[in-house]
Amino acid sequence: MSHGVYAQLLDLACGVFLLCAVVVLWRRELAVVVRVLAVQGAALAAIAAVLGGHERRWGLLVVAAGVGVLRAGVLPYLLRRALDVGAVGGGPYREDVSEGRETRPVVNVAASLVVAALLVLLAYAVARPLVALDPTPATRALPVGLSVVLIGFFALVARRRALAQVVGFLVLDNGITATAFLAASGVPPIVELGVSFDVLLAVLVLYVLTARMRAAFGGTDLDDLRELSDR
Amino acid sequence: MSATGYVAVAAQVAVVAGGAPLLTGWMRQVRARLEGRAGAGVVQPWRDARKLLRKEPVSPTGTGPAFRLAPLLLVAGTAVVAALVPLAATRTPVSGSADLILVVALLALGTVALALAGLDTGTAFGGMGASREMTIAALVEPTILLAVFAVSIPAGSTNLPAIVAGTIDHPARTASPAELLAVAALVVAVLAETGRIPVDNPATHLELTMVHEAMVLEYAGPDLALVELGSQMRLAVLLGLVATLAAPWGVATGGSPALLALALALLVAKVAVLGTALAAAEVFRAKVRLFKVPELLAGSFVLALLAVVGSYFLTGEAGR
Amino acid sequence: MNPAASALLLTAPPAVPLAAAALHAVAWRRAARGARVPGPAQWAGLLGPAAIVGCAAALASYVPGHGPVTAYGRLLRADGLSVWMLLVTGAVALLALAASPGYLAGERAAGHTDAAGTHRYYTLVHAFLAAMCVALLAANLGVVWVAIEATTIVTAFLVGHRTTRASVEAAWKYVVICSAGIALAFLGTVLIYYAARQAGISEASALDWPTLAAHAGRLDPAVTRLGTALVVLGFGAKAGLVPLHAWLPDAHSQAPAPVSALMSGVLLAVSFTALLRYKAVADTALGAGYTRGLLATVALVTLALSAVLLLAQRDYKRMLAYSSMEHMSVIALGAAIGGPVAMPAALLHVAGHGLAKTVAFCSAGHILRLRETTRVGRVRGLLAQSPALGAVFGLAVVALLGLPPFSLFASEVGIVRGGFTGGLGWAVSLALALVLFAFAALGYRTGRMVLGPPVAAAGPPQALGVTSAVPLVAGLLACAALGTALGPLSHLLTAAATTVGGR
Amino acid sequence: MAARTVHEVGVGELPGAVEALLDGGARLGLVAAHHDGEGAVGGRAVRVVYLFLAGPPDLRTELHVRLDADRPRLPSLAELSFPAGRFEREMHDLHGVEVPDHPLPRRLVRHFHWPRGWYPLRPDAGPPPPFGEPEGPYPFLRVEGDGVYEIPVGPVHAGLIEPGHFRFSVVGETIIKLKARLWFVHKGVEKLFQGRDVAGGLRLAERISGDTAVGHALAYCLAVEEATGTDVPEAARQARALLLELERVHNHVADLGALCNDVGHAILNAHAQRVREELLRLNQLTTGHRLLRGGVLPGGAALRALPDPARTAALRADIREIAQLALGHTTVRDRFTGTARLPEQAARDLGCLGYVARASGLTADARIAHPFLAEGSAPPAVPVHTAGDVLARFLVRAEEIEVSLGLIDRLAASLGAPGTYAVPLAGGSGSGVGVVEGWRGAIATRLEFSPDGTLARVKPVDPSFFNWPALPVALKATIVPDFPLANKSFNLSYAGNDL
Repeated sequence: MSHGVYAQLLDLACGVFLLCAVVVLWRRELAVVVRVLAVQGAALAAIAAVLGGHERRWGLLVVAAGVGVLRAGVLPYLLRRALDVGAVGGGPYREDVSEGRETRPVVNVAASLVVAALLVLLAYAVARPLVALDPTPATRALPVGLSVVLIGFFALVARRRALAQVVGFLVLDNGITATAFLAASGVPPIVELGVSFDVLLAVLVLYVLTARMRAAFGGTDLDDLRELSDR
Repeated sequence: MSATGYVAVAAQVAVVAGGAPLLTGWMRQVRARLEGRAGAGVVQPWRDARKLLRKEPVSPTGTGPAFRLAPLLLVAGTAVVAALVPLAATRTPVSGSADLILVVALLALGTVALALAGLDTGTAFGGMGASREMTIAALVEPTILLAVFAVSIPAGSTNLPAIVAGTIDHPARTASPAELLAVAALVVAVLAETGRIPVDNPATHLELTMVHEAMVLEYAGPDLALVELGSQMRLAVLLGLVATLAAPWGVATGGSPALLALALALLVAKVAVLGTALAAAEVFRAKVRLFKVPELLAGSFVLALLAVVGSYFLTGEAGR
Repeated sequence: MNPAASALLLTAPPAVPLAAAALHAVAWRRAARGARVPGPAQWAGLLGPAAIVGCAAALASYVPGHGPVTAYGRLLRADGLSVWMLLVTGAVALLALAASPGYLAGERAAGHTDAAGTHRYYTLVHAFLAAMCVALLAANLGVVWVAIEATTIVTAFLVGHRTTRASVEAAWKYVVICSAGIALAFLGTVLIYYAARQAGISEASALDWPTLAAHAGRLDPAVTRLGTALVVLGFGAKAGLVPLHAWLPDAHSQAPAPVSALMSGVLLAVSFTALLRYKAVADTALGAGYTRGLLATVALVTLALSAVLLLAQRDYKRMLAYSSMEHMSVIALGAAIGGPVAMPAALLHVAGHGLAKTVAFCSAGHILRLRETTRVGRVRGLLAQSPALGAVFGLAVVALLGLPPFSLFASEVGIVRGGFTGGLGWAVSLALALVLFAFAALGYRTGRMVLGPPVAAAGPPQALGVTSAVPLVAGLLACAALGTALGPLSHLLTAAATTVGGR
Repeated sequence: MAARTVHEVGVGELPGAVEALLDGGARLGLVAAHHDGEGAVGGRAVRVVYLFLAGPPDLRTELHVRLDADRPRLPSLAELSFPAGRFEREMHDLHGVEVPDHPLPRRLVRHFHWPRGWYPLRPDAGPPPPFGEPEGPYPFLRVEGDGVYEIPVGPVHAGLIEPGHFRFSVVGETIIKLKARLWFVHKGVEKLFQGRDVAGGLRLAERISGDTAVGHALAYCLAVEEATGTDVPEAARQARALLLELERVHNHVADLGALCNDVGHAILNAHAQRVREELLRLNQLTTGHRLLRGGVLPGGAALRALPDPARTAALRADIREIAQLALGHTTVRDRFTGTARLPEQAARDLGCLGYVARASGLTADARIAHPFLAEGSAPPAVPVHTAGDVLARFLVRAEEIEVSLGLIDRLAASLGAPGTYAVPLAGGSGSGVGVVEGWRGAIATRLEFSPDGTLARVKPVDPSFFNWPALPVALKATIVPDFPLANKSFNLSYAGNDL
């Protein structure tokens, strides 16, 4: 792979990766958000694959394939199922789709987009020493990874639907994995394996808890979680 | 500066002024066909203009010069933009002044003139339309500025012909994430600026939902014809700008008349394709709630910002 | 030590609980089809902690004199810190698992759980223990992270063991906040890995702690600074330090009493241990000032917050939870001070707090069963109704208040001394004032619970059963013994402190 | 058909009697004033008839109050029932009946330029005197406050809709008060009925509101048949029910499309209007008229053809697809959801009818409350939603179409073959009441015959009369650009209201 094409492909994958994070904040329909998450997973796998192809490290290509399967396939599939379970209504028309929509996020969409913009700038500032350490096409894209981490964290805080929080968590995690790939072509395989397994289990746990939450609260609006407090 | 340069400028303005109503007619026709209607034909906007021009000019009582001047300002400003933007040729007598900030300012001038005219009528609708238009414009103009600025970073200049010429020399730039994000942001901004769905519904007759139409509700006769022409030209110029930035191939960088002719033909083709895509997309989109418009525009603003930031922190070498 | 012995000693602590978890998992599936819980199976659960304590004791006799023990190509590694923490974990787990049969019998009698639930409980608790042991013994920081995240996943269903609203809420907050928080720690780890790779350390050993610690001086300071801050934030979340502490009171008040004890007594400390390892790396790379400032700030803010919340607390399980935050911040302050006085004191504080908090939480479980309320105001006159329980709970809180003869007195004195000599006198003074607040709040509320005439709805007097009482009393005795004399453990403690810069 | 009970009450007893009826669950269906001459049973008087309806079981109760013919004065019932207050204002404007204690004694029907003291429905009214002597100004209530401004809209609107004037008081884009002024198309329908024969009355009834030809014609015919004592065969009743559902379907489909159009989704509108056109052609086949005129006859009904089940099935699939596409479109759904919410209590207090009421959680449906078919032919289920927003009104319509198409199939199968099912009217000449669930809601028509067999007095009430006041209530706190959408979701008739 020539250097120019490599840099171009890497930038493209990073661009899509970052764009997906912004779109997650932009859109309210959870079904769309979950699809976007799958695209982001694919972009993450593409980043790993491009790096692997460039450095001729075939192990990285295998990792990329694994990451793709987990983050573009399995995890979105799980979320999708949790979403479908939450869909209610009989007859030809569905009346209540509030479960599938982030109707009242804690921070409204326009404001959260502005926050996302600020977070990207913050990430750019924070990542400067990281880039300065070893400026290559991959490390130059490090702010993308950090931006996605910050945006994911923000989505986690600013969203009210349980599933939207899970999506925020996964965006955060995607961002960390991307940072690992961009900074050092990924952590050692054993750690990567453990991390992926942990993430999968965490999402499974949250999936089960979502079902329990529906049973106990009749919905997944996290504003209903007011049982425990210091009063 | 060769004579072709002058010819190019004149041709650009002529094509925009003459073709803009046809573009609108074409888009309406595409829409009608997709909806299963026969449609009024591509030249209908010209027929409308002819009809309006024959009518007696009427101004509402109590309106001042702002009302009368606004259509002229709108058309003149847009015509200047059409001359400046390197739609067909990059080397023209005015290319030195074709600064992106000037272009955006000229476009904003037209918007402000119409909004003032809307206020000048003193009617509730004019004021309502003006207030909505300014709300949208306040969000759109920075987005356009930022998006074009992002495109200008690789070129190292805010001069539009320089940007376009640079992109023609380095075609890889068009596939860089920064450029893609900028074009995406620009498209949303253009939709809002020209009052298309999902921001405004150009086909509506319902006074209370309108934005652009509410402002110009009091216009009649030749004034209305000018306003319509001005809006149509804005649409054409902005689509032309998007086409030129996203796919600059064919824009004449040299001085040959044959190349210029080819460039004009390509421009028409590119804009027609964009118009078709826009009209087709409109058929399947609905207008968002007015209060959701800022959400949409904030999104496009962030895209534009990401484009700027991206062109700094992604390698930046891709297009260089 | 020969390779086989070291492999055995390092494998057994995670492997035995893991095997127990597997056996219970099988029994759980059978119990779902109607099998009963055999009584001895529950006491067999003590084998896991016993193995941990045994291995830790064997290692404790060897490591201080001979240096770290490794196995499996240095994948597992035991140094002074690991061994000390393993000992604490084993001891607390021993108490918690000894208290479990009594707790579960009560739950079954009240109809909250059944045979399958019992096996599920043991499966998860043993898996929890195994994960903590891996976190302590793994040499690779990435694996440490994986193991600590695994504790979150395993304990999620222990926190949410009842499907009530409060329980689901606590479990959700626990998983989301801890997973997200600890994800930041992973980001920090990634950054340090990046710095290490740039410093020329090979991919295989760039996350290997001894290698990293040895070559820490070569790490890029700017990257390490960012990474360390993220790690403090992330593992701090799991250790109950601000700003990501919000899960702690909810999870601790909703989990079963022995699990609360394990989480509060050791999990917080295990996570803090991981933090200490990064601190050692960062101190070499950046000088001690950076982590000291970071940790001292976090500790003081946590301390202030927990003191304020303790003052306003009306729920005794949440009260104990905030007391855990208070003690974690004391430990964090000790670690921030560092040095030969404060660092061992902080580690001793871990042990003392672990033992005392276990006793407190387990007895709180008994109180909950007796009075069926978690409100402080409705649990008056405990001593009159059940003298043994009242006494144990009271003494556990006395230990937590840091009064002699319990070890927390000694360790707090050590931290204060270290602080004044180590140049953090202002922080220690501030901390002392805040601890005094917490002391007053905790003491006042516990006094109201234990003393006085019983409330009208208290029911008849009840004696604490022998099986329930033994682990509680043993815990108090151990805590008191630690406070009186360390004996052979003092070598280990010194070795542990030395590992992470307590020189 | 249910019997109608008539109680003569004195002016003083009226409020008590009305309160008892309302408390018993009845709703005020209609109020009509009659000017009895010397030859009438009770002598010369202004006789005001209050019709109360309840059901199921079908209950119709009339209260008759006699007032002094020269100075008719009524106690106001506006405190008991909001619609009663509106009927009283209407009576005041048209009959000159005074209601001294009315809480809102402003003009309703006659605009301010109508001459003072001229009441068109009085027998001695004569031709209208020249306009131009206004009865004083008729100001709108001004909302004052920081940043409040007014938007006057209409009576002439962009687009081909009927005239009505709306005065919005707005802050920013949020409506804080809306005042609607109607009766720009007051045609004097009630007056036109007087003196016609039965057939002439039918032609007028079909034209009260062009989109509700069957509903008004049927209510009129039912009233005629009750007055004359005619018993209509079951087949004719089934044919009438079928026509009623056909009318419902084509109107609802048009509304579904129009609602999509108002959020700028033109292609769904294009398809909805295509389906509507197919339905209109089906109407043409069935009755010979695209809007179903001529189908309902006094004493029966006439069908030229029956709808083919295959065709209705295809239409049902088409409509369902359109509605599902609309509901699946996130922007459309977002615009519909939560817009112009009419709370259930408000709908109940205002006496709302039809889909407006059913979208706000009320189960009112005259097909069940006042059936004219034999037992068991009522619709299987009345779709009810509780949200009261545009989405709920959209969903009620979409679901009603399903129900109606099912009914059409069932009735067509039961009829077997097209034909004219009519019996000659019997000779009686008294008074009659017809209640029909038109597509907008329950239509009530009450008529009385003269001794010579012509129509003495016909009072039709379109559901729009009840539903119009709900629109401003629902629009409170809605934003201005959502008004057309909200208005379309109510889709009230101007002509049926203005009479």
